Amino acid sequence: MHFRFTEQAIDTQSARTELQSFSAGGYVSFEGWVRDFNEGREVTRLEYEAFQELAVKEGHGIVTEALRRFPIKHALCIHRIGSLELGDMAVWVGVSAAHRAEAFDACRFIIDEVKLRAPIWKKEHYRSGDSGWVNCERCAQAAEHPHTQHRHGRHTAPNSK
Amino acid sequence: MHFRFTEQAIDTQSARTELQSFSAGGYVSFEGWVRDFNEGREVTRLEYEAFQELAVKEGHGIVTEALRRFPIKHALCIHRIGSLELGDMAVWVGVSAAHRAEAFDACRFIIDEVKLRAPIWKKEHYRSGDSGWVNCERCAQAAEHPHTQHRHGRHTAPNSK
Amino acid sequence: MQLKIQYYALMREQAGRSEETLETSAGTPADLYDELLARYGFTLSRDQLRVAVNSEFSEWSRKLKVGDAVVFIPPVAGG
Amino acid sequence: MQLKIQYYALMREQAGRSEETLETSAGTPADLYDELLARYGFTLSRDQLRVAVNSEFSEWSRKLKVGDAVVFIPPVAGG
Repeated sequence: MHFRFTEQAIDTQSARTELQSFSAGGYVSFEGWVRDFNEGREVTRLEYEAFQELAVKEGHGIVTEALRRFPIKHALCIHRIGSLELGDMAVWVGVSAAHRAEAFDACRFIIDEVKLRAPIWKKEHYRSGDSGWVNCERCAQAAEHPHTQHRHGRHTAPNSK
Repeated sequence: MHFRFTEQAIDTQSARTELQSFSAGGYVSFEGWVRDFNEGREVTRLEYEAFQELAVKEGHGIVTEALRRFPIKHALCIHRIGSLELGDMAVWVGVSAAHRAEAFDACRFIIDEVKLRAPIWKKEHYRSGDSGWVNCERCAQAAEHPHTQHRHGRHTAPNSK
Repeated sequence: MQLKIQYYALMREQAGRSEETLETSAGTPADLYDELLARYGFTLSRDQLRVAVNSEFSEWSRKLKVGDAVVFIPPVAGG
Repeated sequence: MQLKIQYYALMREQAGRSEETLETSAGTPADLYDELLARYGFTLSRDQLRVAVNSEFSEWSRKLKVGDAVVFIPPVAGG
């Protein structure tokens, strides 16, 4: 599978070796880090939870789609679940390709789609003592920018299998 | 300086720690790897050489420009020089930012500009036994695609200092 | 008809459980959500959710069968 | 006038040296390149190069001064 979960810190150096190829001239990776501030509130830690069976299927489908759409060599996404502290890595995406432009495009495509489509949730714990589930980036954007169309994922059954 | 050279393997894990920040939610890195094939020829190894004093100044200027143009937290570029084997990392760029879009954009900007502007050269050694200096990507593109405009760097003095 | 339901995130907390096996007369995921909404007081409306049946995304109008595993999917926030 | 010249990459190989201190009457980098082109048979024409004086990119028409360090910069290929 091109997508997996871990309950430990993501070992990016080991994951990177899965993407090596003598025909790859460029490698792009993305890491999502737990940030101390979100939507105007001070965050102290996060909890990630996933519907793992479907999320792995969906994540694998996203990376497979990237491998079909972009001329890249290898791609992989690893998502952490459980309790995370500030600065911890929540998600990692790595892509190798003959040329760098495609590696950038594919890496960005994968993280954008994973955030949009994979059934993963996070609960933010705030300095003020309360907590809340981050319902989705686009809902939040829509709330901040009422003229932006409100979308959070695809509400119809996808035709991927 | 936001740009440096090394004659050893680039230590990306150590470099990455220079970019950490609790206010950064996204981190994008690029690695350039020595590829076994370039412009139709089988490559066996590379030698990199730089006009270091000017390249560090130019590279630092590029990263500083990225820090000004994009809302990012930290950015750094490390280039290796000397003899490299297939699969070795020739260059690394890392960028941390509050949001991922800017990290991607800035990382791409930096590597594009470094390749275009920094006085660094590489000599390819081919399986056939001969070797050649890769004069510049855009010259090569222009030769392959004669209708593309031929540009290789800025021929006038830049107004940066 | 017996169905298996799993709850995640906000809905897990609101239902007070991760999963349950339920005897229901609901014929579709839409009917089932209406029934559970009344029971648990979920704060998310159906148009904010997606639904999966047997670990595949599904239409809300799909006809449920005995033993189906249903998961309601709140707006996601991975990464 | 004495100038210091450094050579890199292809030009280093063609000149057979990394640097030299030269007595020349060339008043600009352009004149200097013409002089060295004739001496070393460089294959790159001036319009394929940039020039740096004292580790700053320079115009080809800059007036050179005693002790200036000149570097001709072939098309780059970093990364």
